[in-house]
Amino acid sequence: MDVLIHHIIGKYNYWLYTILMMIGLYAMIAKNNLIKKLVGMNIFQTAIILFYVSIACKKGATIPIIEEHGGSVAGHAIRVADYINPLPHVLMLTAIVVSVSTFGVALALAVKIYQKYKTLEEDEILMRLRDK
Amino acid sequence: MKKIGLIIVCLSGALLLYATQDFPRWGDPNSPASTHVSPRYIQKSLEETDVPNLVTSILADYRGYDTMFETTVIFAAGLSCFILLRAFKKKEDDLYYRHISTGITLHIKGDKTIPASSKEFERIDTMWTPYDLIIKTVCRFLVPFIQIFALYVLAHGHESPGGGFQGGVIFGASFIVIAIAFDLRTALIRFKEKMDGLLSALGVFIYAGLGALCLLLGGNFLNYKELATILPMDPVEARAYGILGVEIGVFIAVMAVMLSIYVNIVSEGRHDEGL
Amino acid sequence: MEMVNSIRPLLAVMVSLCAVPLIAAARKPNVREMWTFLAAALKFLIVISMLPAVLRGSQFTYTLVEFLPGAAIRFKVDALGMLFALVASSLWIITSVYSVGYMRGLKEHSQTRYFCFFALALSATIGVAFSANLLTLYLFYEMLSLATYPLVTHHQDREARQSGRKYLTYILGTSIGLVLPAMLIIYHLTGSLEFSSVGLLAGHASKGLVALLLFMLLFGFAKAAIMPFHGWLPAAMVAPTPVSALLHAVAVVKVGVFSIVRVLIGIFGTDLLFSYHLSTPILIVASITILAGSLIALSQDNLKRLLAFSTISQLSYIILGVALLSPKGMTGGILHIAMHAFGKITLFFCAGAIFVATGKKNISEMTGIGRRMPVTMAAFFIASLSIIGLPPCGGFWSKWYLVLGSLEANHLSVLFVLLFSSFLNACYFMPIAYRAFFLRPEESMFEKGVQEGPPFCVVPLVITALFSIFLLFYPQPFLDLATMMVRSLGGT
Amino acid sequence: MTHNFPVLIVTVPLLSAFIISGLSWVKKSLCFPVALLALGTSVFCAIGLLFRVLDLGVVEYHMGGWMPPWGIAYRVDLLNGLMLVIVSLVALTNLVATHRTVVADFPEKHGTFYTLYVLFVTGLMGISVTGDVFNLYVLLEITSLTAYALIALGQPDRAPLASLNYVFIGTIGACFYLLGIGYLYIMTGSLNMADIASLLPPIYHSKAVLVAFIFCMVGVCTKMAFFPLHVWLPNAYTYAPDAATSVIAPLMTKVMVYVMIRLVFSVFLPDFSFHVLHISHAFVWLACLAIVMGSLLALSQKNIKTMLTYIIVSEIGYMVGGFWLGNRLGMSGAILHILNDAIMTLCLFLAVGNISYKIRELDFVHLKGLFRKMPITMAAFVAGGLSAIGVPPTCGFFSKWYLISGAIQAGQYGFMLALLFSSLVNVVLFFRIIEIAYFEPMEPHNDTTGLKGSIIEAPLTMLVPLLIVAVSLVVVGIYSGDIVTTLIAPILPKGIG
Repeated sequence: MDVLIHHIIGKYNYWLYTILMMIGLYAMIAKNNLIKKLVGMNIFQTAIILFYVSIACKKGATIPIIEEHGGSVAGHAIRVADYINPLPHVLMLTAIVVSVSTFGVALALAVKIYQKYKTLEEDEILMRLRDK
Repeated sequence: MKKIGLIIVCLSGALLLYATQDFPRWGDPNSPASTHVSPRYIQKSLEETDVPNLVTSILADYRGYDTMFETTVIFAAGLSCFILLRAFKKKEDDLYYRHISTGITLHIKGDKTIPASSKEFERIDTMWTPYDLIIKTVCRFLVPFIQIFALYVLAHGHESPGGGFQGGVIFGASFIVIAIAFDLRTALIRFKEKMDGLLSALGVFIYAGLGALCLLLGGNFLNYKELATILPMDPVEARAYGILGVEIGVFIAVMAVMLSIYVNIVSEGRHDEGL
Repeated sequence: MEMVNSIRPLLAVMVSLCAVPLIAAARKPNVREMWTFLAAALKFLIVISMLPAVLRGSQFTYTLVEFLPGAAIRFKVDALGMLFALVASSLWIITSVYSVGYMRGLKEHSQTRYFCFFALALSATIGVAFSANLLTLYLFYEMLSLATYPLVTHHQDREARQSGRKYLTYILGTSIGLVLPAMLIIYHLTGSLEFSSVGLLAGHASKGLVALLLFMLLFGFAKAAIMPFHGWLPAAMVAPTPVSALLHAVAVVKVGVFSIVRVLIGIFGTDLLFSYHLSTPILIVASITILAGSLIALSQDNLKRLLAFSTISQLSYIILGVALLSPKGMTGGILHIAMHAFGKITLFFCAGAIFVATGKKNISEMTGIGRRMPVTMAAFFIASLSIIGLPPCGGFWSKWYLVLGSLEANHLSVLFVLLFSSFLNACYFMPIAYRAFFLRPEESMFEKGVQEGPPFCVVPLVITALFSIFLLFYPQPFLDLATMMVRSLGGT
Repeated sequence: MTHNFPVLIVTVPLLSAFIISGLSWVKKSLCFPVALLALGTSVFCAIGLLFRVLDLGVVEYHMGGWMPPWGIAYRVDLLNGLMLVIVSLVALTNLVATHRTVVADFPEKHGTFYTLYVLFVTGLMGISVTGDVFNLYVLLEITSLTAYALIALGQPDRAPLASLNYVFIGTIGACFYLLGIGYLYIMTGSLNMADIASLLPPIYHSKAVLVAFIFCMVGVCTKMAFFPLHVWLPNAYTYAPDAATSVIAPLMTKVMVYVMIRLVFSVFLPDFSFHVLHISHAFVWLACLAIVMGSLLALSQKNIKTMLTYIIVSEIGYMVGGFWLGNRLGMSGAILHILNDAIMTLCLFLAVGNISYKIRELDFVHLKGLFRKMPITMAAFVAGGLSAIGVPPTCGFFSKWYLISGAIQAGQYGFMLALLFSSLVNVVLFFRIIEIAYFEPMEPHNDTTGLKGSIIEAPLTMLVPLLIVAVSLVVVGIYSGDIVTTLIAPILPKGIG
């Protein structure tokens, strides 16, 4: 039990993101409304972004913008421990853009579907297709 | 489906959590992620690129190639929305006009129109929204400030959080604000569709073109150092300016694509009315 | 043994392949047929140009591409391949002549397509004959299956569709389902697929595996129509008669049997079959096919179907002969490839000529036809004798050697099968001749007066019939080739 | 110039995509020539690069001049080179072959269509050449995004829904992949493939690496439509416009198979994938299932395009199963089949494209008498079908040869039987179509006026590429031995038996 609590508290960021991810994934698979599915997709992607950003964190470090600007950098070395890891942030900037783009295209598709079927409930659409 | 979904979700969640046992604790400064590749960025970035904002320098320089494709993703999304939705045929519904001085609404059936240049009538959307002076006026005041701020975010990306993406989004939002406060047509008069399309391509082209320019100057793709041969500055400074150059490209592309996606989705591709 | 690296085997294969576009592009029928004849003649010349050297004991080889060690597209001309190629290429010329007469006589549609695929099929046949390994053989075997499909289904009606379906199911199903895995297993076991005179598998596989492979290959080459994989052959009789002739005498079934013979000799090796006592099951299967085929043939009224069942039974003679594993028996089996070809093609030509001239397909409608078409029916009679194995026809030789072989191998039951089957052959062929010639004129179903088929049809069948007789007196090329082949195995 | 080939392959089409997009507003008629020029350059560079790799061994290219693992690096070996050639050639051929269809189907938007097309190809080539796991993700998204759009342009009733379905499943796949590389990043701190590979061996037994592997594989398998994750594929490919199907179907799934191979060879290393984990058998059995189910589902279809999509599902099983056999023969077969299947699928879909250009309908009942009407197209279709069946000397036979040999060597007779089963089913599938096109409508034979229903063959710009592809089926087949020894054998790691 102790180990488990230690495990949960020490790495709570992973637990949080996993739960968020599960919510998103569940919505994508199980929801009937296409827009709800899209929202689930967004939650899913956000969870991953959260996961990455949490990797970047270092205890006692600040945002990755070098403070002493202009001075001779060679003189006093920049301490790595002072700044959080910038790489995951960069990656997630990309991932955010990707998720926005996917969302945009998916919305456009949803609009197309709505134009055709006048509904966004998946079962109704499938029923209509079957009737044909 | 729901049960299957639940099983899949639980399974993947359990797997992901199972793996966390071997992870370093949260915020551990000695984790591999913090000790293997990233220290070099923190220590050398300022020296090598003259950009204190590490996210910017990695985004646009060390991993600039990723970012180029990231911009391309946005561009592709804009194009996708365009090609999927854009309908060049005019809507054949009825039109609504408002007599400006009296506020009377006219409903014109069939394909007759009142010329857009008419000073007495203005066209309103089918889903009629009341004329609101306050919102429009505030919007008029706000838009220049939003745009200035967007440019600031772009220009100051080297020193503080910001950059092309953020600036572009804000700039694009300023047009969306116009579209919401007035109507879509007003926004489209200020920002023509053709210009929008050309700008989005131009933005990404600037990015990739800059990379190709470095190639032509004899270096590797996106190696801004080579720009020093045509610009009066040393290689490190050239990198900083190269980063600025691509950020401007990103800015233009993101701005144009934002607007294009918005317009196409809200008007279902007809570009006459919507939200 | 002298090996000669020569492009001639490839040329022999390519001649008819190259002729295909020419035939397809020809605008006038006469030009089209000129290309066919030219290709056929050229092919025959190339084949025969290799004959003297092969008879002297040398072999021609040519490697096209090697795509894995031991698995190349390679040609080799040895005695067995030469024998088969000789039969096929000489009969192609005659069949072409006949085809022209038949197709024009009946005003068939899509004659260009017909001649194209005919040439393609011949290419594949020669390819099989000259293949040096199992891979090449398989390649041309499949090519032949596909090239003959449009020929079998030439009429494009419902019946043709059914038969075509049956044809492909049997032929492609077995070759993909049985031959391909067997070939790959062999390759995995031995690292090679080359046919050798001592067999490839010796020392590489256990008895059970060898037996399994044997049956995969024996039944896999379903073109040989060994029961129970014979169903396609009677069905394929819907094809135009020259195609049936080609199928039976020149290309398809002979390719099946030839492949089995090749595999038995070149892959398994006579020693291996002997030491594992695997010849007995082959003999049993072949005997059943012989007797059952003959018995079914007895009950047929459609002349072409009767010939089909006769073919099924005759093919197994060849396998039976080789499976006897005695030199005389093998000689007889291999010789039967040639002898049966000349006999059977004559019979089909006759059936076709009757159809062209009178439109009759069933034997019961042919009463008295001998008076109407004396030349055709005389040829038919001669060919029947050849199939039964009676002098004065070449068929006698192969039967003779088979009988000797069964005695040599001490398989008296096989001897009985051979004799009984010959009796059955006589039982179903002789009544036809009797019905044609010896019934009283008033029973005849035909008007008086001789009216043969078109000369393009009659001349070829006369030639083949004469050839059958000629082979009795001069079987040398074929007999020499067969004995050479058997001698090269070292004998058991 | 030659040392810039790796990056030119990707950036030339990328830059020209933007030019095409601009031109689509200014002068539409120039869009196609620019696309042609761009992809032509890519083909040139790809072939040049392949020869360079053959000469010099692995070619490296560092983006922005930054050394890996800090910058993004390309590390081009023969496998990359081969993939690049396949992708660029298929894309170029299809571009030429479908020009008329595109202009006919999208009169106002064909400039945008070509932009998306070129971007799609750019993404695929980027995936094929990159040496960075995150860069691969970004390119994957470009490819997917453009594919979503291209597919949704098809049949207006069904395509958007099919595409949206693809969006959902594709996003899950991509996100799983992203999670997988996130886990790798936590454990190693690197994103460069070679660097990760060098850091992984000490932590092979870590749970995180195992989960990272699983998630990467599930993600990639989703994208490549490996059974049972294939549900998006049939609808998406069936309802897509013909010009898009014939580039997406041959390339998308095959490139994803490449990604799987690349991950195993260069990131997780074969040692881990085959020896530390004992999952190769599971993969092979799943592949058998994929092959059998794909074939059976294909049997129940009545539309030629849907049928072909299910054949793709079963072909994916060939490649995945062959690869996970874990021996040289099987792997050679799998990689060879990437090439062969790309050509084969291209041939079939181009033929189908021609048919639908003329006939408009693709249900079996509409194919009657097609041999008379479109003899050349049908001949090419038959050639493609024979390759799918595996008849020598078409290339399909030779990859099947390697795959079955590999299966025998590995003792996986189930896989061998699955392959044979699928071949036999393919016989039924293709000859069913051939029968309809050849025999129907039933006519009395002896009909000398057999030229009823005059020829309505597709235009030459569509026929010539189709014929080239059909001929290359045989040419590649004949030279498959050389392809394997010179191109594929050096790719396989030494440890593979």
